[in-house]
Amino acid sequence: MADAVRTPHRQPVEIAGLSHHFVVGGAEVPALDRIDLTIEPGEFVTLAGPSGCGKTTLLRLLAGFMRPSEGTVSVAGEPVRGPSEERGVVFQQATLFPWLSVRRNVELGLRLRKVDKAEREERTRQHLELVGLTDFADHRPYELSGGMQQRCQIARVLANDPDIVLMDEPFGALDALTRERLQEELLEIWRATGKTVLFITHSVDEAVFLGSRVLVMSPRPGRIVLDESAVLTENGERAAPDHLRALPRFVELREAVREAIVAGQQPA
Amino acid sequence: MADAVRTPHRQPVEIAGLSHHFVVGGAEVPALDRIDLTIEPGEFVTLAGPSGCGKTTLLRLLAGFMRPSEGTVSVAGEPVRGPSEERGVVFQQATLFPWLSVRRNVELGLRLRKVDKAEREERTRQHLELVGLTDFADHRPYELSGGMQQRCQIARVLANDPDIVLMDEPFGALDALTRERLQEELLEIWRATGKTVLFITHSVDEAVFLGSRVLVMSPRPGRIVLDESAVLTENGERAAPDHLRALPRFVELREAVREAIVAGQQPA
Amino acid sequence: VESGRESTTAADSDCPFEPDESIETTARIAWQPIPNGDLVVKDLGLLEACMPNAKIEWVQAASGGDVVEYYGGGDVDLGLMGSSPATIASSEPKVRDVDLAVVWIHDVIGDAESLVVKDENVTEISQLKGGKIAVPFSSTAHYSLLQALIEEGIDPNKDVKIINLAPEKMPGAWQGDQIDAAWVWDPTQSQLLDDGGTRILSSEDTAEAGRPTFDLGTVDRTFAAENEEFMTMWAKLQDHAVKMIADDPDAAAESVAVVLGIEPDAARAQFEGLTYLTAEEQAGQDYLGGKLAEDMLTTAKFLLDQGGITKVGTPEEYAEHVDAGPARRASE
Amino acid sequence: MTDTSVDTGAGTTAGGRAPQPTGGNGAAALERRAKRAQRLRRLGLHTASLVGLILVWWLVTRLELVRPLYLPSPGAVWDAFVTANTDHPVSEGSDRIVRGEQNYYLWEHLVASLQRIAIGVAAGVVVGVPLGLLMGTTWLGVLLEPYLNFVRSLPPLAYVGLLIAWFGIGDTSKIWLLFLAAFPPIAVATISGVKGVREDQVNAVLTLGASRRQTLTTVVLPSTLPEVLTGLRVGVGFAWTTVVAAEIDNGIPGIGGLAYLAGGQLRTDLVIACIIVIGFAAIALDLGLKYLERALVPWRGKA
Amino acid sequence: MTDTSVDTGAGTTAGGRAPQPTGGNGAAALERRAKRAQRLRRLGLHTASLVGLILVWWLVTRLELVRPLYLPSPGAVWDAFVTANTDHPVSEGSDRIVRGEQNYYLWEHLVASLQRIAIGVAAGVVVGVPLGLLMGTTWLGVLLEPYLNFVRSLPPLAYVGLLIAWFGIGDTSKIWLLFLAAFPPIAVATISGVKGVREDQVNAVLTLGASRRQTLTTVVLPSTLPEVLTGLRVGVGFAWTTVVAAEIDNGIPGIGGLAYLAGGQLRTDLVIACIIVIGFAAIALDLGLKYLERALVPWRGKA
Ligand SMILES: Nc1ncnc2c1ncn2[C@@H]1O[C@H](COP(=O)(O)OP(=O)(O)OP(=O)(O)O)[C@@H](O)[C@H]1O
Ligand SMILES: Nc1ncnc2c1ncn2[C@@H]1O[C@H](COP(=O)(O)OP(=O)(O)OP(=O)(O)O)[C@@H](O)[C@H]1O
Ligand SMILES: [Mg+2]
Ligand SMILES: [Mg+2]
Repeated sequence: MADAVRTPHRQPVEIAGLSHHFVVGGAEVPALDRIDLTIEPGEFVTLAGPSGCGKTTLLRLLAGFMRPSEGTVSVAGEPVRGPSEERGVVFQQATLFPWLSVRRNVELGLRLRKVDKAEREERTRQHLELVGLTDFADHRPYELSGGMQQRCQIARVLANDPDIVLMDEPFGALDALTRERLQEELLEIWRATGKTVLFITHSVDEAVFLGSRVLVMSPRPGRIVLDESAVLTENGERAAPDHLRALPRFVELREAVREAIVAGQQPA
Repeated sequence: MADAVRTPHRQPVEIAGLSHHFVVGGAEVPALDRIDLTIEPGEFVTLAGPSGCGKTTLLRLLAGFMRPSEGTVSVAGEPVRGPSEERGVVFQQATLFPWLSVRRNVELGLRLRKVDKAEREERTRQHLELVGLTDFADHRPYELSGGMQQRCQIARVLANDPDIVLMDEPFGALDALTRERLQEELLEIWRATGKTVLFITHSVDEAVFLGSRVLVMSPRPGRIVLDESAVLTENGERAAPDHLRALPRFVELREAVREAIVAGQQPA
Repeated sequence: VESGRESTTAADSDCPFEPDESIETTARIAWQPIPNGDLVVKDLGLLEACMPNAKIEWVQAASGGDVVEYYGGGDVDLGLMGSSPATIASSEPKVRDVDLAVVWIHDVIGDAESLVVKDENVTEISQLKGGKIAVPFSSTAHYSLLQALIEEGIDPNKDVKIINLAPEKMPGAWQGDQIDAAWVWDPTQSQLLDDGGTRILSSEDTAEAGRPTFDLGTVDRTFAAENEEFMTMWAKLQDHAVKMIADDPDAAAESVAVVLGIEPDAARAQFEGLTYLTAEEQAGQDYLGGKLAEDMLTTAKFLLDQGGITKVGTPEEYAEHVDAGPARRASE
Repeated sequence: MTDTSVDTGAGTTAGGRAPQPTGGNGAAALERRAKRAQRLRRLGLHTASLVGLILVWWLVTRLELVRPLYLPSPGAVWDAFVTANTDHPVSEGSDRIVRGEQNYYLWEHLVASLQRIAIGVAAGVVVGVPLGLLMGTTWLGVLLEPYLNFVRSLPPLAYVGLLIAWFGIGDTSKIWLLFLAAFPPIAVATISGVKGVREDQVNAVLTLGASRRQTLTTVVLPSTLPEVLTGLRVGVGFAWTTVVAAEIDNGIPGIGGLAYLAGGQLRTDLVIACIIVIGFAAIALDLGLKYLERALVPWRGKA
Repeated sequence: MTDTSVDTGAGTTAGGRAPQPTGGNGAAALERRAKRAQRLRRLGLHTASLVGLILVWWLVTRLELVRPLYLPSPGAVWDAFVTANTDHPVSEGSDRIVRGEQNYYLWEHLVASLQRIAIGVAAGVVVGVPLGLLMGTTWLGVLLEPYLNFVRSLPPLAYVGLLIAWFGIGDTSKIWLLFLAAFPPIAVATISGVKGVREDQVNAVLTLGASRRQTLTTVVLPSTLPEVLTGLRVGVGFAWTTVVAAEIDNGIPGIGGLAYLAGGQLRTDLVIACIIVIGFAAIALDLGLKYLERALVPWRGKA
């Protein structure tokens, strides 16, 4: 428990026959409909889809915040029974703790796991720097701007070094420049550590740019309508970001994703 | 008071020598530095800038939620003393009322102003439809997805028909398609009613596409570093959306905005 | 649920005298749960039976102090209280707030209140030096205890520790060895005696030493002046009850038992510790007719010393607050 | 957070265990069934613990660990309870029949006290909530807060005399006392709730054109509701604790007055019967308030 | 929401009026100065209202609208207060000098009661907060809730006899009574606070690897803190209201015991002096708790 960087497990995330509905005023509101999905360890899965189609619901089921109405979710062969430190979550609405300073929020996971002080401070410093909040380390979350809160949350999850990172529109509140920088940092971390990532985004471009695999969901009830590998290679290597967007496959995939989203939204 | 559609005032929003700082733990944190700005009635002003540069702070000062440390904000010649129904606000983090259903949230302003029932219901229906929440009218806000909450908030503000609309990244949590649709609806409403709009966004494209005037702020302390008219005309008419993005002036302006944001972020 | 429901089964009892239908007074009477004629009158509904056109309201009070407060608020016209509160109410400055007169002696306290000690080797009050004695403060028992101590030359502030304790809490403290003695009345007194206590002194003894304590019937002086006939009838019925306690103790005990919510036998046993005086006795020199005012003066002097009052009135002032009239008229 | 499985975070499906897949079976019905099962389980739990407690009590008295004078046996208390609710002879064999205790059945004593409490607490809500809102939102708070704190810390036994002097020995003074007990926690909770209202929710409603009064009713009040209800529950509890003090003087009928009289006569069995009746009545009342809470504030912990 | 200007929504600059532009002058210093001015204004307000109140009181007694038995004049109460704090002759002209009242000065009575309250309330926090957390987060809540409601509605006067039988007539039984008064509101408030903890904050800390216990201490407890503190304030208030009941028996020294004895002797001036001392002590204590609240929960209304 006390070592901060752990070797990630080599087992997939398996979702089988997953359906979920909410009960609102006695009536059932379907959110997910019979989803089967296996995420291999080390994959960077991006998930797009129209607003309200069930992306967050899927992520919360994976995280173990809720139990599915039907079907199963398991990680490394074990059914998910609740939240766990191996599955870090960046929430769509930042859930920072107002009673802790920004620094304390970021180092919380390390503290909880009793990582020793020197390492804790080093990792916290690193991650505050990563998201550009070094100067705001002693502020309280409610003294930050919306984008800064979101960045703080990202730092908190990454500092805790989970095997699986579940991110719900993490870069939605960021300006283009910060967003690009963080996208690259995230890719960097992913490449270095081999983490499994599920990344929800509204930006088709971002989905295709970041993902090693791109999923699109259709709304009401949520089904996966597109599932494409997106490992874009250039001369057998993963393409450099600058070149990536110019690849014909990139443009092609982006078009496919956009169309899937539009198609999914049509009947609604 | 009781007529829902009012003729907008014909007076500008004037900001003179506006500075603001926050006091955090006894120390002053500057957020805005001597901003002078006049927004003419009927302008659609978009505001971009790096995360944490003070966009929301400026908006909150305009809304009257806070008093500036220095300088003045006035609307139609009157200094702003507090929030008012003539300045509608779409918050960065949705502030819906969980004790009211979606419908009730949307019609709240009309209820408060005692607009008569038939008109109230009609306007509510219209705006629920506008943001695509007709089917969720009887849900509670916490039963909505993040993007749906944001849409509900937009409907709430627009249904109330304020003269001045202050929007803080209203479309940040929306998928591309919904976003495009709402962008056009917003432009439509703007053109039809001649409202004054201040629109904060992270998307450079969105800023240039929507704005009749584009502002860029630099961070810490926030100053306005770019202020360009963006009324893009084609044969003397406002350009149609499809053509707009192809105009050389559009591409040029987008580049200028991007550079201004990058330049502003450099020293930080 | 409305208040004011009186005994249902005994209310139809007959008036022992000729009912007086001319009396149409409204009288509000404060009573306390003390086993004497007042409870018999209340239980049997004698006032109601003998004055069918009068309106009688019974108001329960927890202590004499409460009764004085009721008077002050104009809430009652008659009331039962111990001799200490009656004296306080007849002294400056309280007399300005409540102008009442003592018109009846419901009972003279004898063995009903006594000093019960835990250690059976203790036979003299002086042996309690350094011990703890429990007593309900501001009560007749408190007064008797202090009198008895001072009589023996024991300083109540230094030589013993006197503890304010409500009677119902004494058995617990007694059982836990937290008190050495208690001056208290029934049913706690009997309980302590059952628990191995010994009675070494009682109010009977203090009375013999010239410091008697009473439960007194009082009346608002204005009310008494305006309702002479009512007062006479009231006194006659009290007299009737006193005689009933003497002549038919079982019936009287039953009434007392109903009001107190205890067994008639227990009620009957409690009669033993109190002396009940007929109207004739009361009207005489020894009581309302003379000596009671002196007793009140003695009490007042004592209370002054204890900080209970700030000023002792003149003998005439106390005499003014004793009215033997109703008792005298009743005995005729 | 939901009621039972709060800290597992699995808040949506009640009960904490994942329901098995059930094919086409309506899941809302499933949920209803799960809820019923849970309710039954709860009832069982409560019954079991109650029975256990009575058993311990019975044993303690049976083994004479405590004197009956302080803690009578369950049987004796039950007898006192029954006697107090029936017409019964004053003593065995006597033909004088008395009605309950002090001429009222025990339940009548209870009803009398309940009436007083209901009026006192109702007045406490009517005064406490608006006062709390006012004090939480205006300068009146600064002015009145010390007085509120003054009033809410006064021991009833110290000032009940004053109330009797001002309002007589009838029900009015008793209701005043119960009111003075119930209203401060309600007011304090309201004030505290007002302080917790999110600034931006107030801002939001102001930009929608709400007047000062409308802000209070449409935002401050609903968002304060959870704390007001907690305050109400505490206030009702407090009114119960005050019922004996209120009924010491001329408190018949009244369960507090009866308990006081019985105590003075060392009738511990009746005192304990009164205590238990008070306790159960309070539990029932509180249960009602909790249902009210659940119905009125479904969004707690969610937004 | 801030303290004074809550419903204008202009929460950032205290006082509600916009400060004038001030050139280069440090704005933090400016803010400090504004705060001091505000504090002074407040003090003035309170003094004025207090003086006004005493004046009304004086007039009421002067015009003899109320009998001195119930409401003595301010002068008489002041005399009683002074007498109770000094060595004085037992009566005018007597040469026997007594110390204060019942051989203790009034302030000694106050200190004795304060000690009991401090211990009782401290125990209430130590028991009430963990119990509340437990009851709010586990099935223990379902089991214990009725018992909690039972206990918190019992009138002290009805069961103080039992406490005395079990814990003697010394301080132990009094502290128990004060504890039983203070702990239920604290526990109830804690439970209610736990129910208001945002689900996703719990989820968040669980995904960071918190154990059950760590979730309690790092999220549930801090987020419940505002309500716990409200509960604490209500609990302390209750303890004060119970101090007379606790000190009826063998309660000297003790301000409640003194008030009770003085009441029995119909010395209303001393009773009112005691009441006022209790009230002021309670206000002072509550002020301290409010400062604590402000220091511990700066985020209220913001997140
Ligand atoms: N707690 C809830 N109670 C009831 N219905 C809910 C709840 N949470 C979500 N839903 C419903 O489930 C559906 C899917 O919601 P979800 O949050 O998963 O959407 P999403 O894909 O994340 O959308 P967005 O991109 O807008 O965040 C929506 O129709 C929503 O109304
Ligand atoms: N309540 C507050 N207390 C203290 N500092 C604050 C507060 N609100 C904002 N700030 C600070 O003011 C600066 C500007 O914040 P603001 O919210 O205006 O940024 P923004 O431009 O809206 O950023 P974003 O795009 O991330 O929302 C930031 O440095 C922030 O830390
Ligand atoms: Mg979502
Ligand atoms: Mg912002």
